[in-house]
Amino acid sequence: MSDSPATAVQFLDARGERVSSAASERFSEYADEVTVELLQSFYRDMLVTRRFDEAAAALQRQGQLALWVPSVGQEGGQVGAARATKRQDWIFPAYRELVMARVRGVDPLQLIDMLRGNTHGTWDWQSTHFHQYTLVIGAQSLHGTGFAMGLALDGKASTGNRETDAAVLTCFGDGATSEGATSEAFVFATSYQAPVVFFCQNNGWAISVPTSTQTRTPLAVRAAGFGLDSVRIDGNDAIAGYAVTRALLDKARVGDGPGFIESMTYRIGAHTSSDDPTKYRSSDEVDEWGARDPITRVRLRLEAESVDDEFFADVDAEAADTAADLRARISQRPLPTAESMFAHVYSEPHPVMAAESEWLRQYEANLAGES
Amino acid sequence: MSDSPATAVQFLDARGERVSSAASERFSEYADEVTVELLQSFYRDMLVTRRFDEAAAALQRQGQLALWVPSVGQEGGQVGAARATKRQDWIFPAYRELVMARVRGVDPLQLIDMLRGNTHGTWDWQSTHFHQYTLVIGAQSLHGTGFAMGLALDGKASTGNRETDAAVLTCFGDGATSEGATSEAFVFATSYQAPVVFFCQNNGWAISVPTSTQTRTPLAVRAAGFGLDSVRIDGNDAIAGYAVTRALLDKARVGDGPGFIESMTYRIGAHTSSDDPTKYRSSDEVDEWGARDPITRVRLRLEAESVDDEFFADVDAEAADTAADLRARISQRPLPTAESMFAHVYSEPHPVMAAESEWLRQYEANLAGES
Amino acid sequence: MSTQQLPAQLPIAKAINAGLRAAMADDDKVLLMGEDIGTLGGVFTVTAGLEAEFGERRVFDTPLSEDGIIGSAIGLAMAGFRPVCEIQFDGFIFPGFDQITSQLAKQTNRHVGSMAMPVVIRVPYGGGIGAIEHHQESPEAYFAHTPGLRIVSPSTAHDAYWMIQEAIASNDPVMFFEPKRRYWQKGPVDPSNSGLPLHAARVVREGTQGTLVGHGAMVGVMLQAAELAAADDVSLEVIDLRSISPIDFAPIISSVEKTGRLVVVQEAPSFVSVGSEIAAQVSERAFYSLQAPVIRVGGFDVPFPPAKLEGLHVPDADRVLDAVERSLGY
Amino acid sequence: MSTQQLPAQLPIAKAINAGLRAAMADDDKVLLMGEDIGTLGGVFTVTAGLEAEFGERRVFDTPLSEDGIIGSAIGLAMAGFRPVCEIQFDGFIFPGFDQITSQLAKQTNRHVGSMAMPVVIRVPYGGGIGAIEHHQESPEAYFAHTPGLRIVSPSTAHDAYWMIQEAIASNDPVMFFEPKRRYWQKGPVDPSNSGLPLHAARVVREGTQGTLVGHGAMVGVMLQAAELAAADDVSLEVIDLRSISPIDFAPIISSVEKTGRLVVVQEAPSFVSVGSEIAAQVSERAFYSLQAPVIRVGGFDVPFPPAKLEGLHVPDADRVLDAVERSLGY
Ligand SMILES: Cc1ncc(C[n+]2csc(CCOP(=O)(O)OP(=O)(O)O)c2C)c(N)n1
Ligand SMILES: Cc1ncc(C[n+]2csc(CCOP(=O)(O)OP(=O)(O)O)c2C)c(N)n1
Ligand SMILES: [Mg+2]
Ligand SMILES: [Mg+2]
Repeated sequence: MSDSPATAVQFLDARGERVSSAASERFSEYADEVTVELLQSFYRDMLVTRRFDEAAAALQRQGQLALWVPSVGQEGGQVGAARATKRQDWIFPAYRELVMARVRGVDPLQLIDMLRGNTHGTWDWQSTHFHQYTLVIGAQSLHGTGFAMGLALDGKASTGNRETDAAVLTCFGDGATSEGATSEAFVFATSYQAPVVFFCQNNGWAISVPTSTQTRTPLAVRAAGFGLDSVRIDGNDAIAGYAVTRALLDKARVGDGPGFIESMTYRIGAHTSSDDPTKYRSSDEVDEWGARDPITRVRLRLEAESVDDEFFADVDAEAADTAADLRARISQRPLPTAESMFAHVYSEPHPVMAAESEWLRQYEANLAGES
Repeated sequence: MSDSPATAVQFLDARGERVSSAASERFSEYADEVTVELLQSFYRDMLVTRRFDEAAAALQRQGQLALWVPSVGQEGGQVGAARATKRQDWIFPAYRELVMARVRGVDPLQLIDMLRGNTHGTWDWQSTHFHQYTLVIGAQSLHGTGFAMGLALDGKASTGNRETDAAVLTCFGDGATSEGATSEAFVFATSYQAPVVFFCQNNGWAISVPTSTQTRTPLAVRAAGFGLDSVRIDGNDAIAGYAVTRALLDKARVGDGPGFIESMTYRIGAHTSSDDPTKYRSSDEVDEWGARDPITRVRLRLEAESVDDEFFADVDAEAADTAADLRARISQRPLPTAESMFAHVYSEPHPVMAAESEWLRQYEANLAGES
Repeated sequence: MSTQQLPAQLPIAKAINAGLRAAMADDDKVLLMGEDIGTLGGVFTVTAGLEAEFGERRVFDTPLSEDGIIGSAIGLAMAGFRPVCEIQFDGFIFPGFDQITSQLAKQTNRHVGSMAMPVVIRVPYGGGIGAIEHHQESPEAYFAHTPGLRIVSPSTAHDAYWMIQEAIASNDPVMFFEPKRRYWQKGPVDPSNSGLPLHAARVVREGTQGTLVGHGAMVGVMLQAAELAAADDVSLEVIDLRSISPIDFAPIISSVEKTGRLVVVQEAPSFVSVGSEIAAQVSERAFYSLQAPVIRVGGFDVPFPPAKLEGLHVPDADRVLDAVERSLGY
Repeated sequence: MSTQQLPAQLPIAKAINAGLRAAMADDDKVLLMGEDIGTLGGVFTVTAGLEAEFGERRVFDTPLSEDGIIGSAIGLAMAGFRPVCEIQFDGFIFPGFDQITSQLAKQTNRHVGSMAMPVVIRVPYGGGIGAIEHHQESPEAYFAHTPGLRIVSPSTAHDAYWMIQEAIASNDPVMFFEPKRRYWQKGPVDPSNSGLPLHAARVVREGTQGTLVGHGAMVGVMLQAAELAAADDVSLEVIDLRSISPIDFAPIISSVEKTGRLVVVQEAPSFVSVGSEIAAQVSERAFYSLQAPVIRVGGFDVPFPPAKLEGLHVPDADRVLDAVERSLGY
């Protein structure tokens, strides 16, 4: 650890100024990779996702979605971390990693399918290297660790080649750190020196429960105790997200040990569309964090770098298009068939599946015949 | 933390010399409580237990016990920690806390009952304040924590009164720290500032698996990351066990927060009577630790303090008596009745228990009638 | 027990809330704990207002760990408390499975009766609310197979109010399964008379030609089926199990002795389920009375499907009637 | 598959060892992981010698966490491996229950078939070895109720050798229950012919007056009972289930059609168990053939008792014969 793991690394402050500190020094080489062009891509990912997010929330209110899980306010750390992954890397998300999904090329309508109740989540994890959402808090932390162990066993990681070795980025929230599975993932990751970096979005809340109920020490300090290379970042600073994730992934991929990032951010919206956060938190707190918006600061930086209006207009247009596309396509998503309930429970033939799907087929046919 | 939690506190070295260091300073006030008389009691507890332990192991080899779980080599930390508990305190053991059981007044024959297959462990936990053994690794860590939360809720702890407030000492091994439950206990203990001290006997091995597979950092460092007041001790030094446990219990009992002790010791014997440790570890390692025996060093200290031979002879006699008592009583332990299978599954009447126990009664009667 | 002023009709969620309030007022050893149950009042508002009323000492949010919740509740029970734990959704009980199965269920037996385990675990369960994965399961079979646990599930506001209090009063661990899709179904509550003991089944509709038995949200489905059957002049008896472990077989056997036919209805997958047990025992105990085999209607033996398919997966009145027809066909 | 030189008679533990060796030699994606399985070779020596033979990369000790073992095995399977996990004893599987139930069993379905889950979980199970608490349970019902898992249990060395290989070759998760008290029971192994497919039941003794069905260590008990019955001129058919999920009902139904009577034998508590399912289905599918109700012989519905009582708890030939007598009494 370059410094106490509790000191947050920041490269871009809320006013869009480039900053540095003793804590950030270790990562400045990686921060320097963030060209204006790369920063523009961050901006685009964040803004388009924000507009998509807002559109989806609106569609949920109109009854088009069973549930919506917003990521508003958390785009900064997410875009930095996701853009820090190399093509060969893999992401194991929790369920609030909307920007990361975009960065890895997931069709957002497939995310929508899940929240509409059509599927349990069916994007192409093999080509996107972006795994399904995991809804049982903490469970994916072990999957990501085992997967990383597998990469190393396979010679796809830990060979010492920083360009071609692969690594895993595993995401979860502050609340998830209380589940035994998450601690167990730390144990396995360190025991096998697996090429994995844990990306914990500490957004202050686990539904209505503040982070202070889950921990009395910074989560980065807890993770460091397990022997993870542990860093706290300003989670609303995309550059910090990028630089620190890149550094820790590069270290992990070559076999030099797993890492942990505590990304200090805030959930500006509700936990999900089912939640009413006014019941448990103050609007002051929300406002305070609103002033630290991750998108605004990148925009200020880009403006300071004299990026022209055309770029911003183009991003706005893409955002509008993406939202429009969502509205246009949402009601045309393919519905699941009855048969699909039975078809994939097992990879190989199973007599109960055959019998039950046949029974349902005939039952449905009879019902249709009767009416 | 007075010092890095990874520096082991020691007050009595392997040659029986009183020592101190920067790490031990914080606890010297408590170490000073260890009068020659108290040290004599440590010696007695350890030696009598060692002889009992050896006698039980021999009886197991003769087929009198299904299993034996030795604690040879680990008596130092155990006696110190157990003698550090106040009358109102509670111990939640794992299954290797033979000295602690003695200190809390458990009838050792009741421990034997369990290992003989007569019971699942039935000593009087209410009067001894020594809970049953828990065989599912790590599970008791949460029970001890919840119990400590209860003491505080009940006004039996955390009132600020160091004399009367109660606290909990919860034991487990190095291997147990990998189970999610143990980490969860750390989370709950710190979240509620429960009056509990975790006593981890790091004896180098979890059956055949070395501690290095469970952790790459000292376990005391891991626990400190959770916000536990965390101290590593020479686990073969009864005085360190006493002083540090007493300090942390006193802190925890008044509501100043939970603690963690990593007691560095060694399992001189097999994991249990079913185990053959020569398959996985060197005799050199065993010899090395044999030279750090916890009983020898207290004896050397007592001799240096001019304790007379009469005392040692008396302890030897008690040890011999205890072992003889075990041999005499072991085959006369009451056998469990068929009825006892059903009688305590529920506290309140249950139709299935009534029916099945009646069925078995009649079935047995018929069998007896037939033959 | 203290009597509260209750409105004439209460939704089930509010009836549980009222029952919890009554139990807490009666015995200050009763604690409520779980995720989001304090300030928020639970994601289904079942504990709404109770933190404000009884304070954070007795109603508290826990860290996000079901194993931690159950494990520390066991410790609290050892210390003399009566913790009532909320598990936020059915599908999230499994991280706590070890503490329930190997510890909670076994403590009293392990201690040869010297340690009571008055822990209640409240679990909103079942489908029908259009939720995403893990939010619509019916895991009661796992617990029914575990000796040492008691398992109940109310289907009316009256039972919800009383059964939660009886569960809390029990010195044994009780799993309290709340049919979440019925939370807003209203019904009368008689605060002066519980009616039946906790583990009694109840005949909720009398009939002569066949018997339907089930619990929780399925009681409404069975009643609807019986109503439809009546329109076709088929008279069905409907039994609400109320208790899943132990099962009160006497009224089921009597009913089958009268009707000769039994259909068991449940949401859970059928294979190795509570329905299997009922079918097995009734087949044995009413061997000479059954004019047709016991027929089970359950969820399919698949993971709960995406919401758009739940209408097919969870039994409805039509599926029940189809089974009745098959039974009558023997 | 590669052929090893095998002695004429092998104990079951060594047959599994040989099966593991064969699977590892055939496919270098096969990994063995668990507590104490490497240098020590497992507490029952089932993996003895395999670390030395295949190296620490493919046979490795894990940290002490069943949840960690199963959870990381899922990740390894996602990465293309075929992990074979050992759970040291039956009673220690529960800390891994969430990963098995909510993750392992559901991944393939969740991924609409785009993700296979070739994970094997080996579990030494059952009583009869005089062990202390948690070391003698029969938890198969919990897993049988979980869609997405396959469950098998061999009762002979031959089956042990073959079924472990077939389990490893399966693209679905397989729980492999090893009847630990039979580990040292010897039998022949034919390394050139597996005999039956993984999920087929086997008639191990033919008979005409009644059928016994069970699995694992109970197969020996049933055979003993059949032998004793034969001495009394009662002819019993004995069926070894071999597969617990799915259950191969065809030979059971045929047998009952012939004998008219069925006794189901298992070690696990009866309530909501695999035996309940068999009784329920046979009662339905052989309704007109059964001359007596299906009778279940199982462990009592209590936590496994202290070793000195296990002889009463676990069914023996006498208990089976008592049930046969009751069945014949109808
Ligand atoms: C095992 C489990 N328990 C409970 C839940 C219900 N639940 C869903 S999200 C959530 C809070 C998660 O908080 P955190 O990990 O901080 O992530 P965030 O939602 O803030 O991104 C809870 C309790 C769950 N999904 N899984
Ligand atoms: C949940 C669980 N998994 C596995 C076991 C089997 N087991 C018994 S003791 C043991 C090793 C424990 O090591 P440690 O915690 O270091 O304690 P020690 O025995 O060294 O005192 C294992 C794996 C168990 N009892 N419980
Ligand atoms: Mg959060
Ligand atoms: Mg150890």
